[in-house]
Amino acid sequence: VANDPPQERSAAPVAAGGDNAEPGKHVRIGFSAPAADHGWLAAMTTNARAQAEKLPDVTFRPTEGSTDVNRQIAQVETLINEKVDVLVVLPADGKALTGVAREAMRAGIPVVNVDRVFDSPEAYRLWIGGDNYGMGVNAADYIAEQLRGRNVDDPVIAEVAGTDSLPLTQERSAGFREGLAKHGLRVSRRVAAEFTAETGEQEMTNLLQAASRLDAVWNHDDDQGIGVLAAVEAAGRDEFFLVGGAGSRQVMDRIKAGDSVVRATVLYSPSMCSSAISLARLLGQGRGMSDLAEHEVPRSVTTYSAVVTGENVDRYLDIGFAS
Amino acid sequence: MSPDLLEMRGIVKEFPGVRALDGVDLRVRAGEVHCLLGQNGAGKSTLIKVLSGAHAPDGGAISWQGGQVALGTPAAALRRGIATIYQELDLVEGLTVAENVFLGHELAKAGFHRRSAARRTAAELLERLGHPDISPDAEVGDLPAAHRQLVSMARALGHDVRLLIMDEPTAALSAGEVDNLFRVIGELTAEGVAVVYISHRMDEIRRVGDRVTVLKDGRTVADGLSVPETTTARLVALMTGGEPPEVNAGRSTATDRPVLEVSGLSRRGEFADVDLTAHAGEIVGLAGLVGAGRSEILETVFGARAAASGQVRVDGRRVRPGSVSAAVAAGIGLTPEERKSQALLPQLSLAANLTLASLARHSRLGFTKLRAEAGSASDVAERLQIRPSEPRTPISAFSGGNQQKAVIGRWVLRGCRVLLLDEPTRGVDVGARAEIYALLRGLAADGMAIVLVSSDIPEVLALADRVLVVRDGTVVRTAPANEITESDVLETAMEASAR
Amino acid sequence: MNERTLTPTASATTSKLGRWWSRTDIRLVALLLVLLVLCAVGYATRPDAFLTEGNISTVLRLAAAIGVVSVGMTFVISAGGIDLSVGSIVALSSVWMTTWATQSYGVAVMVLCAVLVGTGCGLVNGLLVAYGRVVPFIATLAMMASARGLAERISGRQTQVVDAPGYSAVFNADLLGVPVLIWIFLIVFAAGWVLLNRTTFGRRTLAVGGNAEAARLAGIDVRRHTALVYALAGFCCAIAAIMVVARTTSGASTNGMFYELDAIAAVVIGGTLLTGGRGSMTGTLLGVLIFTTLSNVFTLNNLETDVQNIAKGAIIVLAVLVQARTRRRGSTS
Amino acid sequence: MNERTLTPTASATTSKLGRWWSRTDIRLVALLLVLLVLCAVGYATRPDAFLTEGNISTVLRLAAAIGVVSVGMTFVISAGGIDLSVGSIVALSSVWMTTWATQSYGVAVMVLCAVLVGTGCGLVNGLLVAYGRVVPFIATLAMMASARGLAERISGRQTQVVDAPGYSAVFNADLLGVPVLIWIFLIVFAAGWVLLNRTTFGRRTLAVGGNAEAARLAGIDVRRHTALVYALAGFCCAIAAIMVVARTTSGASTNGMFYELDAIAAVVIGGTLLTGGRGSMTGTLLGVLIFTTLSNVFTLNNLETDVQNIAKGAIIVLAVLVQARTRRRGSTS
Ligand SMILES: Nc1ncnc2c1ncn2[C@@H]1O[C@H](COP(=O)(O)OP(=O)(O)OP(=O)(O)O)[C@@H](O)[C@H]1O
Ligand SMILES: Nc1ncnc2c1ncn2[C@@H]1O[C@H](COP(=O)(O)OP(=O)(O)OP(=O)(O)O)[C@@H](O)[C@H]1O
Ligand SMILES: [Mg+2]
Ligand SMILES: [Mg+2]
Repeated sequence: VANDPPQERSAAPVAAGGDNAEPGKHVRIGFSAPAADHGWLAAMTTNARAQAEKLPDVTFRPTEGSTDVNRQIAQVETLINEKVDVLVVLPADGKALTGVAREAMRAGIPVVNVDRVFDSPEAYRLWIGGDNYGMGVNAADYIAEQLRGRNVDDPVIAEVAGTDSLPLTQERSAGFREGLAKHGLRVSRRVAAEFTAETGEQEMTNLLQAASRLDAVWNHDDDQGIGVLAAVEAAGRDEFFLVGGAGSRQVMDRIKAGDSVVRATVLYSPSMCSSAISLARLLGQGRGMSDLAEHEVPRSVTTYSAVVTGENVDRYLDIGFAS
Repeated sequence: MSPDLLEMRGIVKEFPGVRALDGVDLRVRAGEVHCLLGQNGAGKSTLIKVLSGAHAPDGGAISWQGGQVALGTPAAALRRGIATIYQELDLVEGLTVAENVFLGHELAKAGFHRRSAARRTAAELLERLGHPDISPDAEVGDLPAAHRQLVSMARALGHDVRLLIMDEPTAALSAGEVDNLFRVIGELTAEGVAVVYISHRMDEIRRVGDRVTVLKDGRTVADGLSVPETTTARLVALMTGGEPPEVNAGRSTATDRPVLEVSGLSRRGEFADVDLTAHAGEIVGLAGLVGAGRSEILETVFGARAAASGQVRVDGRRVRPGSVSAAVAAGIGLTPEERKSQALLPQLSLAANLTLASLARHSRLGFTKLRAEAGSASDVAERLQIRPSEPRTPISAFSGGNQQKAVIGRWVLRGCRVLLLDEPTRGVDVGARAEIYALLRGLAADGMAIVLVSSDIPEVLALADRVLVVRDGTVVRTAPANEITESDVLETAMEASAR
Repeated sequence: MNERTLTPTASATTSKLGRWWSRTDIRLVALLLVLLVLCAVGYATRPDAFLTEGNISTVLRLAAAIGVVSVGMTFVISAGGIDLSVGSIVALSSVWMTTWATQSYGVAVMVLCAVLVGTGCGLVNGLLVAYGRVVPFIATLAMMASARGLAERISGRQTQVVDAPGYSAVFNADLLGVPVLIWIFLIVFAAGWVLLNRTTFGRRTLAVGGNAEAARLAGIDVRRHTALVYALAGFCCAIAAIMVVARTTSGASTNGMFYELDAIAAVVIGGTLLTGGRGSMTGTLLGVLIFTTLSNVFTLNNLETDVQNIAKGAIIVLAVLVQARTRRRGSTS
Repeated sequence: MNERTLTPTASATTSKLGRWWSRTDIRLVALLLVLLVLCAVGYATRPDAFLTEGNISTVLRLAAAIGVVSVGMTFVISAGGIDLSVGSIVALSSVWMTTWATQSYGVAVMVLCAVLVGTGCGLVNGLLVAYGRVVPFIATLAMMASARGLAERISGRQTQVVDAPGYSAVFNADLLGVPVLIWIFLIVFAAGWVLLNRTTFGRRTLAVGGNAEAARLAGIDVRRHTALVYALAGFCCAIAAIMVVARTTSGASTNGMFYELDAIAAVVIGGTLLTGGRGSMTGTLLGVLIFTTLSNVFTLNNLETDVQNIAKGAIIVLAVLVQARTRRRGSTS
């Protein structure tokens, strides 16, 4: 079934980099990620593929399809058995996959750890990922600033978290809580959805019932955001403003249009996976990052969770992923 | 005069809405065959279930060998040497014959069961029951009714019994097997084992019974009468509380207009080249030993089994083979051999069970006409004297015999051109039996063609106009009922299958 | 008989009472009790929020989709089957009806598409079970995997927002002050109740579930009927999909996650026999309401996920133990 | 059926052959076939990678945990029950055995703790089903929720890494060139086979599942036995937890997700009747291997998730249709 949105799909971003663009030694990159069961994860995988295709000297060896850590361990083992040159691993659970990753390193395969961090430094050569805690803090700062602008006294702030059993959710919540605390604010209501539009809608509907008045809401994830917004519109509530998370194309469009409660979204962009692939290539070729003085690729890269608002949204549209 | 081995006094058992036992007394002596008589629903099975620990009584006392006992669980009863053969077969179909025989008291060493030993002993028990042909490794689910009955007996004998309870053990058996059973009963009583024997067949009670206790509506109406000294008429009177119904088969109403014509019907390994014609108003009887394949013949005519060859015609029109729906549409009805597994809807009411074959008639535009349904249900219940006759009672709450009547009622209600009956009076009491005979005669008189399979040869002879003797899946003899005797039938049926 | 119980009429009434007391009804009463207790708790803890019109309609709207699925599930289970694929069928229907291609034809076609896809999948289940002789559990497990996979393939794992004008206008509207979704739910439930308890179809369903062989020997085309029952379940999934799309204003392959568990749980708690042969539509309704009210009460009181889970388990057991007690008093079967 | 009317002896032997041919074995043969075909495909598509020692041990170690759970599930299902809580029990055991407190006592205590927790949960299931008369589906569903919730509560939703020295040393070691995990798997399976097919316990399990009333009338303490069966399943979950912890060098409340479905699927595909009364341990083993090999072949050929799901469904149906055909030839039941 043909299935193209009328507006053009956001092209997968490609990292640029001085003379590193020149083809080098051929590299086989093994890639393992959990089952892409929602937009953000899907975008991570798609970006990885797209990035790899852009690189003539890279063969991409992806494995997919599991939320169960045991399966992913088996997949990584398979990649090790195949003796790929570099491994890019986005683990379903960092701690649980530390073991295999260490094996890989021991087997002389450099591991690029994306996002959910491994438990021990010797399990990866390079970690690149987002800043979940910082994400929460930035959301908190933005919300605090806005509220100050509207000077509401003891505002009701709510949080729609993602899947509660994931560490990243807990970090984001921690960041948000402590971020608000700095401004003498607190989270008065918290629900946890499961990164899906449906659960987003359910939780938000219940939340709106539970809280007769809201001033600000932070929603961790723009995938579930679709459901969250649906719930808001169904309830016909607009006394509050909503801040998204991750940065999906839809939400950015909404921010641009400014026709809904969504004022901003805090980035946690899947573009990090594109970067991960190009860095993996450099590792495989023993090159450094040409823009840096270093001869080697650094040990860790943390992406910045910028807050996308009406003013700056145009600068970010290109990395807005289709949730 | 040996002292009482067992004494039950004032036993009471209530089920929601029914007082099944209302102060029953039963005294059994060691070494005797004590018969239990009573109409369907009198409470016989319930009483022996209390005795075997399957039901907890709501009142009354049981003393065993002179001492008060509480038989809380089947295990407790078995431990005291009280073994039971239940009316509803109580076997595990997924297990083999041997495993069933020793279920609950497995031959085992350190938890590992000794299969060869179990096999051997089971084989011996079946041998003793005259059926070496039943393999101990056969899966019970694959055995015909008769063989399962024999397996439950083997199991009962597998215990070290002091008191053996048999609830209508011969219901599924044919003459030969019954003789075997009685031989075994003789051996047991000789060893001082007491036997409580439930049956609706007077002739059997005369043959094996020493004393008899009669139940009526959950009460003991006669306690430990001596069988030889009591006339059958008296017993029947006690059971029915009135005059014995004359078992009058009525006059033949057979016409010469064929309704059911079966020609060259065969199924590999079961029966071959069966020709069978039933005329309007005629009752055709299929006699034969268990395993002769009569049930298979009926089920194939009914389309429940696909025929290898041959055809079936009703009123001259050919019936699409291998389709029950087609057969039913053509006006054929079948009351199957095994009530529980083939006929009853356990969770549903009497009414729902009765109207199952005639749903269309009791609905408009697919909507059930509940009142109409209840109406015709209670009519049939009345006509067949089903007790209790309240149409909303769940079928599981009826006694065996009454359930059987309900199964026949299903087709009476539907009203069909051809009625196939497989063991229709199995477990039905004398009174009801007479009713059913009269009923069948009546249906025949209305022009219905009836084919009757029964292992009770006198019954076939009494009821049928024409008798077909079946042996090993072939019709070996056809004769008018009045030109053939019981012994003829037995002879023809057993020839050659005398192994 | 008559001697035993006073007069026939008396016997009739007593036994009728006994029946009424021992069979289904008492269980439903027990369930109703559980539900009321839940509501009491909800009201006690959040008097301000719980019994508000808004909250009630929220609970019902959340119950709607899973409720409709459960109606279909009640038929499947009463017929002695099981359907694990309901969630996936909801997902597939919701995705297929929201592809740009489909949306371009407008609301009517979207709805039609959902119904076709859902019923189709259900029918495939039915044919596999009835004619392919595949165990229901396995057949529908396979469908569960395939349908979900297909949904992911079609949507490219992206959430497809509904732009078709009017869709929301139709399904998120109110009718006589009651949301359309709730109307649909109530209508489907009522229809299901009638179909199960007052029609030949329902009777056949129970017969097939209670004793397939007996049903066959009574001239019922067991296979055909089985196939129909699964198709019916698929149809219900389609309706649920339409509801989910209305609520989330989008179709996604992640829709309907865990519906199979929730639906089966609701049906079984409602007193429908997992072995088939007995089904209670009212029980199913109560089951669904219990579960939705539960999570609503949890959120109103701001409970954490883990506490919610622990409590949920405990409450389920309690609910059923109450029933068990009441049943024990009743029939021995 | 065909053989019956022959001479006694002949009937005996042929019918035995018939049974041998029509029941279990022919199905197992069919399953074996499916597995071999899978392997053939795997080898054809990746001759370099599939049959390597490394890959085989990967597949087996992946099969180990779910395999052990399935052994327990085989008993529960043979006894006419179902256990939805296995996954959650694995999670809870894995979490409880890896708390700092537990770890501080060393490997032995950790293992003991897992066994106690797992068996305990199983026993609770059993008591609820046997004595509380709660439908197995509901009882274990409740445990599914509660156990998962408790696991989350205990771990604070953190993944608890194993630091206890020696744990890995013991469980991730090799014995005669074969990983310990695989040894455990094989031993548990063998023990399960013997227990089901060669002991009184096994016979009684089948009896209880096949006809509980008959079992009761035969003097078996059906309730006690039922309780034991569920406890056994819990025990298997504990062992699985120990394996998972070894694999992931950590315990987490997210472990064992969907194990219930995978296990039940493996058991049922293996030819164990969901209605109880017939169980095939070998079938279960083949079922587990089929599913793990399948996902391995998928991984080797880097299929996308959605394609994987679609294919998975199709293959399940095929596998069972093959069996159905073979069974059709056999018994009519
Ligand atoms: N489980 C039950 N629940 C309710 N009523 C029952 C139950 N079992 C038996 N009854 C009722 O108890 C009475 C006695 O039944 P019982 O089976 O003992 O009769 P019976 O003498 O064995 O008849 P039959 O000769 O037909 O076997 C009947 O009225 C029956 O309806
Ligand atoms: N004594 C036996 N020896 C071998 N097989 C038997 C025997 N009795 C029954 N069977 C098997 O059971 C099948 C039919 O059993 P069934 O009882 O239905 O026969 P039947 O003629 O209908 O006897 P009845 O109707 O009296 O029970 C036969 O085809 C045969 O294979
Ligand atoms: Mg009886
Ligand atoms: Mg027969």
